[in-house]
Amino acid sequence: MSTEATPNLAGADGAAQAAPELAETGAVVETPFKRFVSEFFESRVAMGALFTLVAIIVAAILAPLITPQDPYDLGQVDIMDGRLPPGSEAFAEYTMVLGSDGAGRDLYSAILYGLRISLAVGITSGLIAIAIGMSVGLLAAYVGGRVEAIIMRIVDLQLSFPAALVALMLVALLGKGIDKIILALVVAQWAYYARTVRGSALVERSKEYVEAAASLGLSHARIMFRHILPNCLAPLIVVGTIQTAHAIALEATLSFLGVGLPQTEPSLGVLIANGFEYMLSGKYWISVFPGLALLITIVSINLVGDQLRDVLNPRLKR
Amino acid sequence: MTEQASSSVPLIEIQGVSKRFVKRLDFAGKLARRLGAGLEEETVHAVDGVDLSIAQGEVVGLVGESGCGKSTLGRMVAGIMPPSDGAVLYKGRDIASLSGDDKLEATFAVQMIFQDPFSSLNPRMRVEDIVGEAPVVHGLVSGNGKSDYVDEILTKVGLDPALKRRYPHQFSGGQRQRIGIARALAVKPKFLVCDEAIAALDVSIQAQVINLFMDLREEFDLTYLFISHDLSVVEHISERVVIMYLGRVVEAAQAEALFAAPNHPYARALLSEVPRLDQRKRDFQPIKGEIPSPLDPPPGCHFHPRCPQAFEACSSARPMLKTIAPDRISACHLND
Amino acid sequence: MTAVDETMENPEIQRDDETAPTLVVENLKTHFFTRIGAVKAVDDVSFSVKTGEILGLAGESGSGKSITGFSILGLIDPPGRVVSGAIRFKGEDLVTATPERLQDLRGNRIAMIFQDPMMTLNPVLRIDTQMIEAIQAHRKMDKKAARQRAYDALEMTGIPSPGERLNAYPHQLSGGMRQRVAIAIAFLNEPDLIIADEPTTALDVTIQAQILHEAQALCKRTGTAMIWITHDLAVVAGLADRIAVMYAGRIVETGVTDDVIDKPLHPYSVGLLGSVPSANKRGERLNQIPGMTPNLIGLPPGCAFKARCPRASDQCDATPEVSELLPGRKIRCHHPHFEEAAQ
Amino acid sequence: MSEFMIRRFFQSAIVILAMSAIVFFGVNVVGDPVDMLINPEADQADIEATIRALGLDRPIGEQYLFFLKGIWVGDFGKSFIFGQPALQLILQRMPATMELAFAALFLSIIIGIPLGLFAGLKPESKVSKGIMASSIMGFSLPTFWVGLMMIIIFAVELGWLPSTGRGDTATFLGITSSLFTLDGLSHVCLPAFNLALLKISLVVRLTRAGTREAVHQDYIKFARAKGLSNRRIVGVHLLKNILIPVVTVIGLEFGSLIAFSVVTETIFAWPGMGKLLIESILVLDRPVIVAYLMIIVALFVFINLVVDIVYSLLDPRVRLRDQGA
Amino acid sequence: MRNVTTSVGCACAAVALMAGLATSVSAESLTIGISAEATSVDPHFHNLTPNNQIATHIFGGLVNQDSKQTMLPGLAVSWKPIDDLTWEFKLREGVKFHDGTDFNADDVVCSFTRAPDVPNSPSSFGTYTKGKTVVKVDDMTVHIKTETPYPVMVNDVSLIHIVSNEKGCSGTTEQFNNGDVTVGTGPYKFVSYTPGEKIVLTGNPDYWGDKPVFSDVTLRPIKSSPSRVAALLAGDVDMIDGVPTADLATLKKNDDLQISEGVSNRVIYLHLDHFRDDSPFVKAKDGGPIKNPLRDAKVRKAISMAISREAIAERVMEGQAIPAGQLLPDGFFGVSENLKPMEYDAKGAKALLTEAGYPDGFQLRIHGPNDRYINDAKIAEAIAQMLTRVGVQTDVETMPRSVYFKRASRGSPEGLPEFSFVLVGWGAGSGEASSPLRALLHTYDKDRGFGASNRGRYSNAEVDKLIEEALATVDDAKRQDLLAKATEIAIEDGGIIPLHYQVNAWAAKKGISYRARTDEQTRAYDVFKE
Repeated sequence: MSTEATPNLAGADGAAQAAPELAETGAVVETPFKRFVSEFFESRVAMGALFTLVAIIVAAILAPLITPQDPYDLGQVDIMDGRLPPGSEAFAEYTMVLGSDGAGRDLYSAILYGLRISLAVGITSGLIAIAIGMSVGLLAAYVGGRVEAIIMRIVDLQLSFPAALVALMLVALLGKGIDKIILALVVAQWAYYARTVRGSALVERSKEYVEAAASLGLSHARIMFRHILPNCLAPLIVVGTIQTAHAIALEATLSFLGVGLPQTEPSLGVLIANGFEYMLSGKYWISVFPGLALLITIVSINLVGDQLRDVLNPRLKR
Repeated sequence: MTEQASSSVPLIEIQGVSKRFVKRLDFAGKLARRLGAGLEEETVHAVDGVDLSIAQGEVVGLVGESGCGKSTLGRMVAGIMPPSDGAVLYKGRDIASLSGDDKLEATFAVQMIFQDPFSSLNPRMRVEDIVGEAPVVHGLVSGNGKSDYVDEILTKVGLDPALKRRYPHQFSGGQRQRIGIARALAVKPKFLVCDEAIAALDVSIQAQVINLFMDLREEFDLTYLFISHDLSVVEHISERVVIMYLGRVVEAAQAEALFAAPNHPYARALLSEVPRLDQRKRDFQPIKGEIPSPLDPPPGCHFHPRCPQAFEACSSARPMLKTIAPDRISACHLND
Repeated sequence: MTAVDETMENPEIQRDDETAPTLVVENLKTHFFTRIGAVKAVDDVSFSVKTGEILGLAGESGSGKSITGFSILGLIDPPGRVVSGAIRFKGEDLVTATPERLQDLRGNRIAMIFQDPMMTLNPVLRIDTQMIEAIQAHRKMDKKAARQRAYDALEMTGIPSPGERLNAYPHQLSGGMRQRVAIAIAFLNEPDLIIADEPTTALDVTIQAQILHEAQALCKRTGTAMIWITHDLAVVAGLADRIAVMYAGRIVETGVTDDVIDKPLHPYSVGLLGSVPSANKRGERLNQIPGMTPNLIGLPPGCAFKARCPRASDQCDATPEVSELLPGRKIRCHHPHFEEAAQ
Repeated sequence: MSEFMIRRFFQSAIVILAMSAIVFFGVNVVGDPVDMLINPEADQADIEATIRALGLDRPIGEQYLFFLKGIWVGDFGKSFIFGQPALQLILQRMPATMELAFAALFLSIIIGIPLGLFAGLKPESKVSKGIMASSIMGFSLPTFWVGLMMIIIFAVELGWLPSTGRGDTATFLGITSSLFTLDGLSHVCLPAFNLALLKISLVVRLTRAGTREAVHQDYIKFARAKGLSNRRIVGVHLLKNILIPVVTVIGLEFGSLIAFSVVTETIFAWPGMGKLLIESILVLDRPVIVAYLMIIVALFVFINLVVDIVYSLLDPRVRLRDQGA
Repeated sequence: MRNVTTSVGCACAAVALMAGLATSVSAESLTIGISAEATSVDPHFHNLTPNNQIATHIFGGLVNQDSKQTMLPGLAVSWKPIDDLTWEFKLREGVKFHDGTDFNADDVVCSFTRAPDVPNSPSSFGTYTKGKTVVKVDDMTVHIKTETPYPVMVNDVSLIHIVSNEKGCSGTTEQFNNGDVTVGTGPYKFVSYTPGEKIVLTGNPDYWGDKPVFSDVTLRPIKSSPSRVAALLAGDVDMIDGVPTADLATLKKNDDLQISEGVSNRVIYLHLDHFRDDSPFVKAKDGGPIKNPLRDAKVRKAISMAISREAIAERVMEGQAIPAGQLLPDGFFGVSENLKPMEYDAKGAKALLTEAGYPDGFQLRIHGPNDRYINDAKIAEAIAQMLTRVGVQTDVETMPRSVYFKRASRGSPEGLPEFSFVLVGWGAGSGEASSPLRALLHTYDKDRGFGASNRGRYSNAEVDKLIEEALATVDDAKRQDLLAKATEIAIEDGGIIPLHYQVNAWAAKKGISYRARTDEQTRAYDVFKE
């Protein structure tokens, strides 16, 4: 049971030694964050993606200020404006740069408002799912034994059940509404996080710093949340970005299946699902623009996530 | 506890301590066995009935190869792992029976220095938090006093306090090990368990850390249990040496006596096979065989399959530790 | 001067002079080009190994000893590469050799043994697969014959019941056993040179002794030259014919084992040897080298050991050249412990 | 192994039982199937007769016990709208879904692994970056949208492939499948690709990640030091190691293929069980929903088992034991 | 690596080309992509439009409904009431079942016996056979007796398909599905039924009426509308039904296609909460409680006036709707000639609201399904827009019908209709106004089977009286007047607010045309070659 000396002294990879040695000379004082930032921006693609994402989020937040129409106010939406091609003039005398959808919503406004909802749904469900999955996964890894076995069986059961189906059932059960969609997405996702966190927490738990903390008489809660948790965040962030993107796409699919968000306050997914029926009609803009918006959003989230994965994965560190 | 009592009672006493890691069969496993799957509960006797007492101020070296249970023993002493059997006594009181302040005192008194300077420091914490967290949490120092306190400790272990805002990865292996020592010192321990504490370090840094240990011992009147596979280090630093093989103590004696004339055949083999600078172009004559799995140790004397002097009794009866000379015990049938 | 004469008369060196060296490394430079600058992992390294000779390449972590080994085999991955210098293996320059030629030599004429036996064998392939493929990669031999050869090689390393081991997966073997397999693989094609990169570091003392024993015996028997890379001077002291000490990418001292260990010339060698506990008096402070290994990026010119060296002077700001102070003893230092050695 | 099997068996039984309760009570909260079934012109008496006939007048607990009793003898109840045993309805449509899922799995492996391998071996090359970028697209767009796009492009505009439906079937080795006829293959191309899209991306990413990690492993370096050819290093040493996680994930994702087939089957009018499920949900055909979900759970349990066995075959380090804790 | 992908692509393409060559289209074959799939081939299992439309191919009733739901002689050549309680049907001579056996009165009697009593049928045909006794008079004559005068006898009889006494009457649903007993007298013979995939039929050359045009007919369910359209465009099917409104304009412009449109018997309308003073989804302007304004006839009229039916028909339905002023479109039995669609008049609506005491309007929520009627959710949204414009601030909640109908009918805690303002549709299967009047506008009366779908609980004694009288009047002219009168009163009173009649569209390849049917069925028999 004793861990014998396995000094990993002469690294085969010479550069692996470079970073710490650089630091120890005091020549460069990099906090992990600074180093993370500089490594992150090594990829121009990732940088572009991050800026796009920030721009999208800012545009979504500022939507009421930069759009000609509040697409959720039925008093401002007129079906007589329906299905106008891009560049048409609306009744209310503004230009619909991206055209309008079947109900007469200005697509540009609807896309920005829709982004708000999609991002809110994706991020909120992600955060809640992370919070739940994180605690559960951490608990499983830390306590072990029977608790872990039970938790992991539940996780397995949940994972073996396709997320789309879980969401579908729940929404069918609970009805529509943002809160319900979020709940459905949380239920569909938490297990991924639980599994991820448990995996890395198991590794962390076996590390000596946890034993050290225990021998210093620190409480279990403190060890779990202050010591182990911060070290499990990297994979969580990576899974989180990808799952968030996935949640947004999933929400679109649910809308397509008729169990998504309300018709009158369309998310991007609802816009796409609604525009779907126009795809063969030549009125491409109703589906294509929201689709592009979704694509750009998800691609940039994923590119950011990918870069995060590469930067945060110590095994790929050069 | 009076001064008098503490001088007569050993600081740490280990009484018949065993540690078993059992993989139990669950319901399904039992059923499978009933159906003839030939499953057994697997028990690893990591530590098997070890007695050891360490007096205040002593440096004890614990030597052995992989699987001999020396790290497990160290962890039990440090209170990280509870023993399956037996008791670990701190100043004559069973640690397991303590509670409240007494327990905290015992917890602080025995600290551990770990092998891996990478994994033993939390990579997401700054040095000042690594060192200062426990004292602040337990009220040894106030939150305001933390900074000064950390400075003081870092200085003692030979680190520049100016570096305390850094993270572990910004330090070299030797510096990291110093941080680990500072963390332990921060709770004012009486006893340090050093588990291969220098094994991962370069030779030149090893020397620095060994020197540090010796300096600290003088300054704080520390007691050490020095666990290592490296005999030359143990020989250098320890007053008394305990040799373990597959969970059992095979020989224990004052360092000089032991290194001069090891009694147990395993101790002899071990000592002779350590590469030494003064042995050139030697013809290595190793003992044969592999170290058996602790899952399934050989009966009788665990060493008998590899022992050049083994005879019948060795494969059946477990040799008891006997005092073969003053302050010297050995577990070998040859001594009968 | 007497010391010089003695060295001259050393029968081993005499013998070496008669045979052409198996490997000659000249002014090898291997650098890694990283985000934060170029790392001169191997910087102007020269040495040679002769047939049947064991060269101990000693140094601490980051000294470039492993990179030197990988450079010889052409196994340096980006962002690293051999920048300049020559690696002459039996007269053939490996730096300029084609990848095909290198692949042909690797595992055939030059073999390597890695540090961590737990990691070097492919966990999902059986031992026989991994041995047979090593044979078949270099010579036409049917599977049965190759297997027999693998069996023989295992037997040679002293593995009990080699037939069973052939059918095993790596995880079924102990660390020592795996290292024996790795050694057997290295010897499979009867190479002229074996580079052993800390092959016993991860092993227990008694197992290490066994491996050292086998390696020594095999080299003696086959006449294979060997470069034994290690951080543990005590290991090479008992094994190597000659020792080269590396520090910060450079070889600071080379010489016959006894000479280097008994009469080190370079202050670093002196310090290193002094740090070993057995060289000190029990219970007393060790003769430590102050400071730390320098960072290889942005290393100032001059002697890399300058900052830690008790003998350093302004002269050390200039990079010391390699000089052959005594026959067979090359050294890179402005202030060698020459006087002490000479006594 | 036997211990493992027994444990699995017990776990599966518990999982399936738990699932049956969740699903049964779950679907009973949604709407009222009678509203979906009855002709609007029917009067109250007709409605009540229907309710009685379907057993919906009894307390839900009683219905559940009755349902459990039925399961014991393999009876999942009769579909409300088809009047046939729910199990039979699903099994009837299972082959179509299975062949679609298998075709998609096949596509994701033969496309995903080579692309992922390439991207992992040459991470800096332009092609690799292209592969990775496309793989993101693969799971960025909703399946239904891509599906219709594919129909528009390949069936409507180019006219290469049929737009919807399942083609002719043939029987080979006792299996009746449309994969054995040309017409059948032409029909399966588009939906299988649509379904596989997400998985291709996943396999590409997994393979790439595995490759990038594996190439830095000592055993790969050792293989190179042995003088092995690149082909052998990549084809045997690398591939066999990265296949382990890939196979595991692919196996586990097989279930999600079946679940996602809900959407694909709807778009491509594929007569599989996914389409049946979505239609059953829309008209609240409870027995079919429950039976479907239970079959899915059983299928998952089975897939997990197969994955674990395959895993142990691929990775000799894993013995099928002690999966419990 | 690229090679692999390319070769996969090639393989697919090759398969495609070969398959393309293999399917040579027979001139006599017809493949129809249908939106709704039959759940069985058993003509007495599950009274559901998709099932009935399959049954009409294979079987057929004593009376047939033509495309305008006019009653035409089917297996009966003539019928007449011989007294208030008895109808006489004369059967067609020389008709043979597909298996060669002769058709006679025994088949009729046994079919009427089987129809209400098929095991596991979720919605039985008992609705149409209830209270009727079928008596064989001779081989070619049957009498149907009732306990009370029953004017809509012929309509009911037309919905019961006649199966063979020898086979069908003792057959199980399963035997119908696998073809064992699937023999009828209809224009098409059964070939095969693959659930979820297709139903294959072959022409019956011995059909007593006009010979079927196509020898091979395949009905393929394609539920997703864009996919159905794509299948037509790709040439995989020859014709589709349920052409989505979104694509209609484009398809009309396509020279390779031919569109058939026809108004249906389905009216889309709004129910309003007539029975609660405190209606759950009506709130005051400020969100506080309010006495239910929907009980005020002026408010109801104002709402009707505020809705531009033209805009809905044109913009939402893209022309596939006709503004409605009553329960059935012109030409159906029982419609009133006096009722016209309410003119859109936003100002008038506002004035009326002010008059009713709601100058600032109030808050309202409209509930509707999102997967039941053509563009249902969008219609609800358009109405909400329009009402919001006149001050009735309306929001929308749509849901799948599986959830919707239960809540709309009895979703409140007391088991009453849950919503205040609902969007629904009604298709008169019998083709006359008595059907919607009885179900939607008669006072809810569970025991007598009235007002079964009266989700607003509209109650008007006068209307009730007229409906009940009409249902007991066998004389057609008299009944027509009674029904029209009842409709007029109820609509004027705002019992429900009719919006529009759906117009259904079929699209077919050039050379094929479809005679659009008001009952929304798709029948190969109504497909013609040009």
